Amino acid sequence: MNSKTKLIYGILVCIALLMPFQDFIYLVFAMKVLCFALFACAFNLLLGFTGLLSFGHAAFFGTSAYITAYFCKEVGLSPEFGIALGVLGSAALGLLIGSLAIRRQGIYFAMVTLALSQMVYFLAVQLPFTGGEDGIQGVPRGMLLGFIDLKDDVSMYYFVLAVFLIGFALILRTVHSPFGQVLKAIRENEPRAISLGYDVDRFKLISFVISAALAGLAGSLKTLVFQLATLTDVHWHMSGEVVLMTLLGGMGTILGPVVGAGIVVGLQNYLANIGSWSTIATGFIFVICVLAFRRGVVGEIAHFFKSKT
Amino acid sequence: QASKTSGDVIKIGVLTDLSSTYSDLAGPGAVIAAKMAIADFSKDGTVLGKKIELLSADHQNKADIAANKAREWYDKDGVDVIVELVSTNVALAVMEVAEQKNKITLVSGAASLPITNEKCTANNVHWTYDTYALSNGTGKAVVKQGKKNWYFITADYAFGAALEKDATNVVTANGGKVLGTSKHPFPNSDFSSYLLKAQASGADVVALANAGQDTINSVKQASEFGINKKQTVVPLLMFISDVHSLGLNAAQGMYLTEGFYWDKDDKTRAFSKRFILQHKRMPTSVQAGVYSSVLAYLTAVQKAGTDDTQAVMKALKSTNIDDGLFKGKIRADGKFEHDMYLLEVKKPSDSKSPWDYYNVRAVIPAAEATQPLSLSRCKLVTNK
Amino acid sequence: MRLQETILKTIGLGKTFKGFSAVSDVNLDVARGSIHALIGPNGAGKTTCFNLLTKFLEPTSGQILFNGFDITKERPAQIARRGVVRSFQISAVFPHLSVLENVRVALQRGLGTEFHFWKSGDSLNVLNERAEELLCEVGLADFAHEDTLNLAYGRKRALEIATTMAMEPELMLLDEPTQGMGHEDVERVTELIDRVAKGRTVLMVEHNMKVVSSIADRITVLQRGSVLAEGSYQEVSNNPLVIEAYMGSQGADTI
Amino acid sequence: MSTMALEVKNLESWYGESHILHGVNFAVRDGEVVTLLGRNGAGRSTILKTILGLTSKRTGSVEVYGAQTITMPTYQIARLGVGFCPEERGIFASLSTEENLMLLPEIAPGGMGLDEIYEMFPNLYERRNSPGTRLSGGEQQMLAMARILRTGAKLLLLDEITEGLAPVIVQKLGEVVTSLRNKGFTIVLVEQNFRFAAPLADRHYVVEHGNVVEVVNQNELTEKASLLNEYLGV
Amino acid sequence: MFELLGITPQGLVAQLLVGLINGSFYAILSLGLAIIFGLLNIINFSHGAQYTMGAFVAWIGLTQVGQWFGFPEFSINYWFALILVPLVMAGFGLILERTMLRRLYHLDHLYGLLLTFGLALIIEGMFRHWYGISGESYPAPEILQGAIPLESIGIILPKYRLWVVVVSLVVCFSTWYVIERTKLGAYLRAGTENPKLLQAFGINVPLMISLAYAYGVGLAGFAGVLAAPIFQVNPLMGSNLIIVVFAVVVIGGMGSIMGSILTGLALGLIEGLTKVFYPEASGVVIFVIMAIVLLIRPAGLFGREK
Ligand SMILES: Nc1ncnc2c1ncn2[C@@H]1O[C@H](COP(=O)(O)OP(=O)(O)OP(=O)(O)O)[C@@H](O)[C@H]1O
Ligand SMILES: Nc1ncnc2c1ncn2[C@@H]1O[C@H](COP(=O)(O)OP(=O)(O)OP(=O)(O)O)[C@@H](O)[C@H]1O
Ligand SMILES: [Mg+2]
Ligand SMILES: [Mg+2]
Repeated sequence: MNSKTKLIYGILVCIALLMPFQDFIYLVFAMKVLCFALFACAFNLLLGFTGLLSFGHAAFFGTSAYITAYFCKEVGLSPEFGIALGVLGSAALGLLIGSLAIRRQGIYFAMVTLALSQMVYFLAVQLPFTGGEDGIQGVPRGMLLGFIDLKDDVSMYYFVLAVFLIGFALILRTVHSPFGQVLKAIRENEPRAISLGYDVDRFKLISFVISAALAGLAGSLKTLVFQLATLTDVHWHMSGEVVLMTLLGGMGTILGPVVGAGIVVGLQNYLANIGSWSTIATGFIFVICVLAFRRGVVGEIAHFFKSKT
Repeated sequence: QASKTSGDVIKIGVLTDLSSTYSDLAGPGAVIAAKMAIADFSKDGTVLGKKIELLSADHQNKADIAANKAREWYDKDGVDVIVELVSTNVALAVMEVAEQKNKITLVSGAASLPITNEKCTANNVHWTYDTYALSNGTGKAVVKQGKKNWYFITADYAFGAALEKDATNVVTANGGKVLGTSKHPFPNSDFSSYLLKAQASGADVVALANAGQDTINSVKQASEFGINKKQTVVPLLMFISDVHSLGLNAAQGMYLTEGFYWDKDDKTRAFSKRFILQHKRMPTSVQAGVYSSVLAYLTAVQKAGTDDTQAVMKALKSTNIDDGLFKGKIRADGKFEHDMYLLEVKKPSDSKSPWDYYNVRAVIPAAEATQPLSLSRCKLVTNK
Repeated sequence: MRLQETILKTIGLGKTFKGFSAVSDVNLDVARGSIHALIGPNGAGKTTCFNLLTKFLEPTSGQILFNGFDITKERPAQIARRGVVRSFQISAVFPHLSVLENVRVALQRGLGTEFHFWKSGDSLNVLNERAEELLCEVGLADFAHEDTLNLAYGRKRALEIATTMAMEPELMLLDEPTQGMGHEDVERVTELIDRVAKGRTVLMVEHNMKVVSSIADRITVLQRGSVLAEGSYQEVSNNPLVIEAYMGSQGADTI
Repeated sequence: MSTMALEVKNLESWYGESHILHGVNFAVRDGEVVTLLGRNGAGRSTILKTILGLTSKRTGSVEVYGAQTITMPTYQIARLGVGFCPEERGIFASLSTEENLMLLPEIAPGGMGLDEIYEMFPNLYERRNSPGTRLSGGEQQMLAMARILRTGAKLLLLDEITEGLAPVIVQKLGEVVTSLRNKGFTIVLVEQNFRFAAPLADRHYVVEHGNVVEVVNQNELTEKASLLNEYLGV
Repeated sequence: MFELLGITPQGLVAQLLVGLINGSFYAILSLGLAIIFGLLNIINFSHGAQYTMGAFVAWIGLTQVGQWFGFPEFSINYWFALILVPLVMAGFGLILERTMLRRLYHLDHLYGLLLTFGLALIIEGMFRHWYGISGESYPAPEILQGAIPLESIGIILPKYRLWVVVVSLVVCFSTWYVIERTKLGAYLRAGTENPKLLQAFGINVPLMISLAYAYGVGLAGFAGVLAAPIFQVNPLMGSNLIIVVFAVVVIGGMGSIMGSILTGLALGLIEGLTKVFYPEASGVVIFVIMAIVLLIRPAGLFGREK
């Protein structure tokens, strides 16, 4: 990482830390953005850095959301354990879905993940503990580590921020690690990577599970922020949304998904008042992005500076 | 971050489905209804000398979006009351937030009984209708006509199940029998398989425990398969907007229950004529409910002399409501108890003018259309 | 492990594709330390043989012994880790990695940190020196930081050899390593192969008889999936069957 | 014959932002065989692709049988009677060998028949029903060559056709090219294999850094051998 | 009477017929998708919206056009719509292809998917804005109204649905014939793989691609007209269907023409049976099948393995 990027990260973290001291951006909105940013980053690890397009990531997001909601509400676990169980659940699901899906490539991979996540959706509709289409509502945020009351939005915010930063740092590290280097090689030329002695499936599976676990982490956080888990979280629209966030921000860039999440969540929020026009406007934004800013926001900016130097 | 007091304005938020499945029965029309209520309440748009402000937003039928918006409204914008809230999961999510923030919700569009039952809150009123009223109204009337054998086509989610359960209770209590049920995924477009099963079951009544598009398509296809000729198709939840888009040809002869019909009397007609000028469509019962709830809220604020939540709720629950559209009382569990109407869809030949769709067959008195308090599982009632 | 004369041995190796037998009953004996060439007309089954040896294809019949172990049942990556590394007939590089990184990916396996997703990428810099050395050897030193995508074809081939060598393979399988190269490059690569073959074994497919004649110790000629002849260059090139099936009337000298 | 089959003037060409050809000039008369020689990366393949408009941008002038093609779409250039055998072969994986052969539309009368082609390349006959990319490297090369002979194209752009072929086949291809030449085809040959190309061509163009830097006529081969050696390392 | 899991054999036949009807919609929609994917390498996410649009255009022709131009009597009836709407939609497709999709061919599938997703949102949003969400009714033409009572098997079969099955089978199989049994098919497949090279052989690939997209969109519009009298013409009718149709295409084998037709029909039947025996699962059964098929035969039932 060069000093310039370090500077950018520093500034961003400062802004994030100062967020509660302003009135312009609503804090819960900021939390939502952070949750989805983490989700999109986790997804990007798979798409941007492993070359696997999963069209079923909502399954992980939603499963973990439900698990956390269930254990925090019905069992009364404290939030840290609720989250831990959620992440474990989504990682386990990731292992299961991943080991089936990585046997296939490209568009087929996308479709297998879609199919399997539709089954998860089906389960979410049918299983009794998920509360059907009402979902699990009124999940208590609880006391973090027994003494930090998360009911307060400010402490909740800092908790979400901390978790996000940890998740983000993990992804950043993974991408640049020796492991990440091999992932990149696999994405570029799989047979060659095999002939160099790399057990390609193991790599794909590990990155799939990491991605699933982090997506789950995002889902659990979201559950605590909004205090609910619903079918929206496991619906294929959610899987689609995370693809959009990633592409909009710039896939294969580190900050892209964060920016993309901000844009999509922001659009949903601020276009909400104009009814059907919001759908139309969203549509136009995608069309324009694809036709004119294909690298995504962050990708375009990076490209601009690169071509200038 | 301390929630701000509402300051010098009274803010009313219409949180509704502006763009998806339920936008015709609630949606922009609900916003218009709320505006009309404010205008009717005071010429200069004030209460207690404070300005009344209206906000609206689209919740897209997603609980998380709704909860997010509700929080933001209550925390940041100082909204005092949120109205409409079609779709049960949305209503429950927002009620939860409102309870935490000690603010008010007035639910009009959502249908599930649990809203004033096991999920009830002290700051909520369920205004227009619920699954109990629907199934009691239509169910009882149809069984009493001697159509005792029922077959259900039910949307496979909590609302559908609740509706089916309530209706089943009514049917069996009145000596009828349920022959079978087909659960269909939500949403669904082709119902022919279920309809054929219903047909094969030989039931007198094919009851539709679903809503919106699903109901419309079920009715339409039932008439295509000629099912409505031999069996009675009963949509348990249907609005005038649905009948309008179905057309009388397919819808004729069906019984349904609503809390409001524009052509019921002079007062409803007067309101509706004004409404259609602005919205190009007649009001649905949900939209009428929004009008009524906003008007009642403002009246209660006036009466309480403050916008303090507890005071306003107290005023609301202690006033008899009669605004020309709805007439009744709000009970302790938050249910607005009022009469419902059993309606029959007219034959095309009987329809004299646009939107002339129903004959009012019976008035279901409030007591019958509402679950008795003795059966309630609402914490506000059981604790007493 | 006891050193054996024969490093790779196949017994009755065969492969059929939907009834078409591409390789049948091939018995290879590759001697340790030698450069062994596999030649034969197009479609004879040379690449298929390679694919079988590295398990990119599943043999229909036969056995593969490497250092006396039966590796017939092992997976491609496992075989690579045993020290059998191949290059591809159609150039196989990682296009969006830099040239240096291409080589480093191969070297990285030696560190044993390939699954360490929590480790910093800087931990790989220790490999740079060795990677540059290898690039020097194939004449790509000047391109180390170029995106591989932008290399001309011949250079990609050279890079591939460097990457293969980085694996320190005991047995290198090269599929037409000089294909598509200019004359200078061919000579340089020939020399290179000769040099790196010291201390290891090379099995290569090659159509360029000049290369074969100058460095191959032993040659196996395949035709229609089975062995037509085997021996030194002299023996093989004078074999009338081989001349008819492969070398052509002009013989080797003109090519 | 003296009509021009191909005349390239001041041709420049780009792949994306990289500028590859810098003003190439050469001309081929009807019935001639010429080669483009050069080191790897000199730009020979790019010349062929640019003639057909397959690079992202090109300027200058390319006349095919007298028609200016610089603004034409690729398919129209091909219809002027150009056959192209690309260096990466470009066999279609989803088509069988025979479908690959039959795919190309006839753009002029006088193409070879299927029998004639199979006779020339018996391997292809044997594998005619297997998917195109299941062929061995050499078989694919034969197929790529064979399919343009069917179309009746008279100007053939052949990129490294001997690459990866067994010596017998190379020899055979030499005969094929000679016979094509005798039949009046015009051929631009990009070759690495100088020995293959030398006896076939009327003229050799040496390409370096995206420019034609030297022209060597058939009869000057011996004189200019050292020069060629310098350029190509032959 | 002999009953199997609570259903009579007659009932079963009726249910199979109903399944076949849905299957023909799947077939005709997935056929269009398969053609577009096969040739343009684009996953046409707006296929559903284009189907919706077909239905709306037909409805507009029937009820609105006359009013727009001040001749309330004038309307375009079903039979004209059946021909006119696909043409209009094809023209629409042509414009989309020429102005937008064209720029994406050299890119990953993903971008095509995203662009068409955006288009779908726009189209849906527009109709939603203009005509509301509950949709409009479109009556079946006179002679296809009513039903044929099949007394022998104890059910009533609407005439219109029979017509749908017949006409969509005809369209599907003639499309198949043209694509697979003429040289066009070979061009299409080759064009998918390497359009540039195919151009170098003298084929007007850009035109071929435009026409293929237009044809695919036309098919979607055609399905829309067919569907209008059965379902409510509403802005979301396509988006609910599209994801299932994707599954159909994948199961059949991406880009395989015959595959998408046969799979469409078969899955209609299977889904129909699921609705009878285990209705809760009817929404997921196709995805279960998809997962299984992809794991066993990755290229799909009729796809060519790479
Ligand atoms: N996957 C496959 N399916 C069907 N046939 C195949 C497959 N792979 C190879 N073949 C056939 O097997 C034969 C041998 O192919 P192989 O690639 O091994 O030849 P080769 O000796 O390497 O030839 P070349 O020198 O031309 O590369 C060829 O006829 C080829 O068509
Ligand atoms: N698609 C491409 N994008 C960018 N640059 C390219 C592309 N193809 C080739 N080049 C560059 O253009 C130059 C000329 O390449 P070209 O393929 O024409 O060379 P050549 O003379 O045919 O050599 P070779 O023997 O390697 O085939 C090289 O520097 C190469 O790196
Ligand atoms: Mg080979
Ligand atoms: Mg070249």
